[in-house]
Amino acid sequence: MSWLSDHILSLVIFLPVVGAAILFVFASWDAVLVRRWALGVSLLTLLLAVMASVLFVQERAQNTSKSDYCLVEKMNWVGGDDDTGARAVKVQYKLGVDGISLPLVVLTAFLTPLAIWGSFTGIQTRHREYYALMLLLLGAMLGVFCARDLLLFYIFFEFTLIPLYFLIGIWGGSQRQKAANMFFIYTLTGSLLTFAGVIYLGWKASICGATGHVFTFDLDELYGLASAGALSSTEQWWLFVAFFAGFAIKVPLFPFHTWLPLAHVEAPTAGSVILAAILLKLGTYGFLRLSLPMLPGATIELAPAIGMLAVIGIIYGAVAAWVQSDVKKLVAYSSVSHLGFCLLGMFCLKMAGLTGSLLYMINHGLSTGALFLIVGMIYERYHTREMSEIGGLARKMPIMAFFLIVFTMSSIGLPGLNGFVSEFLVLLGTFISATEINSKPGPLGIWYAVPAASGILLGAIYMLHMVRRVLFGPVKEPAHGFDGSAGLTQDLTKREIGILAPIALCCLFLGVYPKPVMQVMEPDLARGLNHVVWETVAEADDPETTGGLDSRRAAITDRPGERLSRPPVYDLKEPIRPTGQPSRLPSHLASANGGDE
Amino acid sequence: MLSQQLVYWAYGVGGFGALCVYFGLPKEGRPERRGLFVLLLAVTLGGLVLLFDRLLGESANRFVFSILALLGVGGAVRVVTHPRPVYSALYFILVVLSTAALIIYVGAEFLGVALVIVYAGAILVTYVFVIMLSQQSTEATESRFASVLDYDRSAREPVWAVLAGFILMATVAAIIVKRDWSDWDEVSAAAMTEKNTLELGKMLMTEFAISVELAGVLLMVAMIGAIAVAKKRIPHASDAVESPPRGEVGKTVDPF
Amino acid sequence: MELKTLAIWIPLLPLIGAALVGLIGLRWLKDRSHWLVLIGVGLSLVFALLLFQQVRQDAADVDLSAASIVLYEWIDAGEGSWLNVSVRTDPLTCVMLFTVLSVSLMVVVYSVGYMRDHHGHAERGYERFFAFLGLFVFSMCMLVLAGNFLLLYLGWELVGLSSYLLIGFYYEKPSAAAAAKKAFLVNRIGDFGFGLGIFLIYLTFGTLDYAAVFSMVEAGADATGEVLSTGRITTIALLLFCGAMGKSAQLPLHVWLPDAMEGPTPVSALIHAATMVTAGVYMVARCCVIFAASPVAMWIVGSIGAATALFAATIALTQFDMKRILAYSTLSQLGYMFLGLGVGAFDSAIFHLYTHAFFKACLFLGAGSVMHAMAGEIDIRRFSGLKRGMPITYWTFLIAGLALAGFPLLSAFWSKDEIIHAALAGPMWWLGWIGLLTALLTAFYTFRMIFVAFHGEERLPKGVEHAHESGRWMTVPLMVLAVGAVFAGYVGVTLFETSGFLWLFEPEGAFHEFLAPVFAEAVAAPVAHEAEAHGSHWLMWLSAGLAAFGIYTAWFFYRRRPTIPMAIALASGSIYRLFYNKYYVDELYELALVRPLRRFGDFCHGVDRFVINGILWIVAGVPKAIGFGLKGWQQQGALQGYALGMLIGLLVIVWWVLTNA
Amino acid sequence: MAHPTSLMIIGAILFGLGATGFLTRRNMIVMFLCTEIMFQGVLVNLVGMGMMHGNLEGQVLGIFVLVIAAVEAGLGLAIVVMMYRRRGTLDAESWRQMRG
Repeated sequence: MSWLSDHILSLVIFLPVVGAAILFVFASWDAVLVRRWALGVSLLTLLLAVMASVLFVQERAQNTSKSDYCLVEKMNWVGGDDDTGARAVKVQYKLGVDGISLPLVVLTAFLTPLAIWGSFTGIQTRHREYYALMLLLLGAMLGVFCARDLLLFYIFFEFTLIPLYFLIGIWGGSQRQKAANMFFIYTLTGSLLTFAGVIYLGWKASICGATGHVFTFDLDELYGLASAGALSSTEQWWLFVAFFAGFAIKVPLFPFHTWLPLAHVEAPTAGSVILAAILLKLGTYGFLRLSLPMLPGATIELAPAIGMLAVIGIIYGAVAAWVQSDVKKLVAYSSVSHLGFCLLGMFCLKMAGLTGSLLYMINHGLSTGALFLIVGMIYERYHTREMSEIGGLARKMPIMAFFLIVFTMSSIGLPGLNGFVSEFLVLLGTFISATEINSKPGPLGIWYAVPAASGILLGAIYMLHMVRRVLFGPVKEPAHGFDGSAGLTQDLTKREIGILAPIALCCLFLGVYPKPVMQVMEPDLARGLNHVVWETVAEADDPETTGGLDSRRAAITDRPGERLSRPPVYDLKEPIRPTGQPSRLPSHLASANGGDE
Repeated sequence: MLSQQLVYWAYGVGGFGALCVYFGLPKEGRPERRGLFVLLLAVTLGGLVLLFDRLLGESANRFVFSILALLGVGGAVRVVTHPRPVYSALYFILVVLSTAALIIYVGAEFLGVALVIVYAGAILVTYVFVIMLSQQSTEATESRFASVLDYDRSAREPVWAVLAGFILMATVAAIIVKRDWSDWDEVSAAAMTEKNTLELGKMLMTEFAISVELAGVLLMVAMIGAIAVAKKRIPHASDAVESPPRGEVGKTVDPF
Repeated sequence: MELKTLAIWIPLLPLIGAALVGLIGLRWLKDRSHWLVLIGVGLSLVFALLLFQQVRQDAADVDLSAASIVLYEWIDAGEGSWLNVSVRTDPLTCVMLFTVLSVSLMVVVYSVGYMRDHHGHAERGYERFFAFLGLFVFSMCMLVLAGNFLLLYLGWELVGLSSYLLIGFYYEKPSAAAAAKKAFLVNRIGDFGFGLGIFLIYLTFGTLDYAAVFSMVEAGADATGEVLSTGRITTIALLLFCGAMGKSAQLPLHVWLPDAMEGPTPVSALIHAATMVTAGVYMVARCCVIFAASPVAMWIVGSIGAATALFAATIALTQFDMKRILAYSTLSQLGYMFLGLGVGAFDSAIFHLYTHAFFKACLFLGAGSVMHAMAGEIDIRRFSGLKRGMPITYWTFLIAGLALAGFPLLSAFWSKDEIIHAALAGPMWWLGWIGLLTALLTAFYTFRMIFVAFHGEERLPKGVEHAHESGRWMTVPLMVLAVGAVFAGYVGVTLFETSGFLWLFEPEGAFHEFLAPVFAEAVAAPVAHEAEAHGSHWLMWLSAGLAAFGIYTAWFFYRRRPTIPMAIALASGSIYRLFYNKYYVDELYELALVRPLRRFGDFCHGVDRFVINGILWIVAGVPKAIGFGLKGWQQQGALQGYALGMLIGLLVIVWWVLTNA
Repeated sequence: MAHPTSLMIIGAILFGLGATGFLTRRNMIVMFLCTEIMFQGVLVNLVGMGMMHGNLEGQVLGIFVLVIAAVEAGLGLAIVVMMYRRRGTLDAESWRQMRG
């Protein structure tokens, strides 16, 4: 058991990879066996992921500080401790999960088996390669969320592109090659800039890191760079832009989103599911994991710009979704809108917003993933996704209609389902961002929240438009009618119900009782938030490290129309008292900083 | 280490060498380049002699060394620049011989002799054969012969190639020169050359025995490969018979 | 039982019933699906009565500011400041629960008969219908039980969902599908404001709990202890009122309610007349402290209420669809309630809500009974003289109609009168006169419908052999509700008061006393309806006279001289058309909102395809062009070219290494 | 005894000249000859490096270079012959199938 608990994360990551390798080796397996194998491996991965979360909770319960990542695995990969050269390189194979990554790990491990299960009838050619690629993708995604070394993170981050490229390019729709190329080149272009940022950070660490002249990518050491004053505000700005290039395209944030609809439409169902549910989250996760804690100054400086783009994205994505005639494209554009919420919540730099944002990642994964699954199920039956060609399916497929309505409601933020909790928190966080309620003031405010809130209205418009066209009205089917050649029945089969029902239950559970998940997330989010808001303010207060900090201070305090003298003292243990407390900042900050390191 | 002056000297010689090769490269219808080439070659080689003179310092046999070096370099220049392949091959023999002599001169007599035997004896003969095979001078191919000469008479991208080649040369030379030679011990190096052939033989048969075997296998495989390649019935361009569909050449033709 | 247990089970029972029906209804229960929901709602009603009993007992010593019972922690708004799932059991909640659950029970019973054909076979989607109904009852209970704004919002949205699902019950009818979508979206517009209001409340007070917020409003201070600005409180109130306008279909967000009549009639009775649409009234009453603190907001609430009352009544004059007439009358009555709220008569508004629930549900169910008998025909021009064929329906309809018309001694007489009275007594007296005018119109259009449909010689639409009374499942609820329409009002009247109306009745009774603690803080503030005016009952006589006059006019126009209406319609021309076409509001919205938004969507999509992708194309074109340029120079397929490239690349690397070593 | 620097510089010169020739000459046989010159350069350099380190391994490697050179010449020339038979010319420019 202890061996298991020591290597659980490696197991989670590499079990699917091994499974994929075995699929590649055994060329003689027939389709049925291949499917079962892939499903079995992914389910086992899910089991391991659940086990990992149990272990995580145990470990955290024992851990008194309650604020560090758990289940650590550490191994020198390139270079290492014994390297005594003038500028040694140290890349580690270092894994660990915390409250931010664990939910995403579980989400990934949860949705991928369902996506694989969902491909049983949709994929009719090259089974072995398909399922092997799915498993590879699973391993890579899990790796991204578990990595605690920046280079390792980046490698997994990029590796996800390869399986998906082939998934879209081989099993996609008619324009699959164009879509795959666009997806690949677009995201790669962005993330190469990110790579430059990664290298720069490592180099910076070798110059002024705590461990001496080691070219390290250990996240824990890189987190300390900004607070140690090693990054000037210009540097932070450029690094932020570099990370932004990779992550904003992945998210995708407003003007960088055009690859998404195309990729979604052309991808096979499972590809869309994974793409929407998890791969997009790599971008938001990247922001949350890297940009915010590592570059606090730039985060605060640039948050208004990103908030603006997010708001534009929310409205833009929603209205663009409304005019689509292709159901899948509609859902794809809805992702643009939803991910705007996600980033808005993140960059309001409030606990409510951050919690909401992280929950949003999960909830969007569940609801949009399920919507793509349903669209895929319709497509398998009618070979069309055009809303003009189908209609009134509630009559023919009542169970499908039930699930579609459930996920639609989840997607448009009906209270009681998961979408609401996160949407509410994001908007609340943005609303109170500039105030002192619950934590320090953040960079956004009410004027970001009001237009963003219109997203809940627009979201209802396009989703209900879709529901009405697809489900309601007189029955309309394409001329060739329903295709049951793959063993499908008119309404959903047991397998398909088995795919959707767990997601629906999760949606319900997260909507009614999200507390357990929130409690897992919060300590780490609070730590991350402390990093941003605390460190920046601390630097600004410290006369010794004033290099380029004035502008940031201005960004925090000189917001017109806000009544801010000093942010209130922010303590994890104490219940929050919204009333502003007297400014005894420097001593408190010093102690908090000391304790935080 | 070289003195600063010597470095500039070396750059100068290199520059002249580059010009020399550039003008020496065959170009259709520009006979005046030949004179320039000879001039530049002379200048370069002279510069080289002076350079080696400085480099070798008070070494006893610097004269012999310089002569051999000049022969090798000059031959190499001619190999590169001569418009007729046969002459290139012959100049190459010169290069091989002078290199071998140089190597013997510094104490690697076995390698030097092997060089002469293998290169001058075997490889060059093969080259000459191939040249002869591919240069039909019959009446029927008279016009083709002219065209053959045509491509031999005009170099391809001479400027870029000369630049790249000479910068490469300069970099390699710079790396060599930059090394700190202070720890070099002439005596022990000389000691290693005492029973050169014997030691070499011992090493080859003990330490590198497997490598020698592998080299032998490689040679044999290459021989078989060469035979297989050459024996293929390739439709001659003048045959003008129907060519097999692309990609099926290897499949349809039995190598033996 | 404890309050908490009751408060948990009241909403949960219908939900369990609904969930079970939803899960096993289609396969096993089939046309017995109603039982589970019926039992659930029935038990719920019993529990609500128990709750009422308990609250009444505790009324003396219960502290309303601490009346929230936390069930569990729901959402964390940052570092442990949890927003809870908490319920509040105060008199207002009890009244609402009783109203909602009793009408719901009647409607569920009625639906058992209604959702079948004449041979007693259940309609398609029978179990779905009852599942949705159960879901609705659950949501409505959550709405009224909520102890904070967030949970209120939950109930608010969930009733919206149930309404959406039930309006779209006949989803194959395009009009029903469109109406469902419209209802949800128009509600969402209101909820947009409502949501912003909630955020603003959190922003101002740092909490969403009713008790905490209200006490801070009363104290006039925000979370930081600073003085609360009137502007802020007005903004909050108006944003909340946005939600109320959406849900209660007030101008200008009323457009969805008439269309919502596409749903099955019991649904119209329950959701779109008796309960859900009154949620806005409930919410404003619940937040009476906030509204009372802002005279501007009160003025707007009252004005919009009065405007809607008059506006809807004028439209109702011209409609022929029985359900639509009733829908517009609902709008109009809701307008009354908001009028009452706006003039500070919160208890009267709730009283009217309570009485309205019974008689309006009765009217709708009666209309449903007619529809059932007329094979789905609902246009009053197509039939008449149903009195003989359907006596129970007729009499119950008549009683409820009289109540609606404000006929003396029936329930609405008391409640409506109170509202008008309060309005006349306050500074916005002119609202009271609008109310009186509307009362006249109400009596007229109600009896126009009754006289045309039920009186005169029997005429039946094609395909209907004879008008026949509906079955027991349907008539019993009608009768129960009719009794309610008559007597429900007497809980709000002090009886046997010799100085009172007819020397027997004095306005304000046990009902108001019971509710008094809830509104104590608010009513004390701007406008009070003092007892001074109660001595003279001229208003009661006046409104009774107006009701009688309206009824008489209707009789005169439609029974005595049936040509008059047509003459008036022709004479008034454009005004008639304006009324008949509902003031062209739908068309206006289509033109001013929907189409531009749609255009904007097309525009955005176009930007995506051409502008952004165009820029991308250009950006991508740069390396492409470089590549083509290099290809011309380098990539000619010749070995040496590649070798040269390799060599140059190698040199660059070596050069870099050398210079940086 | 000559200093290894001189020897290695000669190697560098031969290598550079060979590279130049390989890049510019169009006759395939001459191209091969140029590669042989590069081999010579490498060989000379190996001997020089052996001297530098004071051991014989450089020369052993030199012998292997000889082997490789022989193999290369053999195979290369076989291919040249084949290509010549196919096109009737030794012009390297006549082979442009590598264009992507």
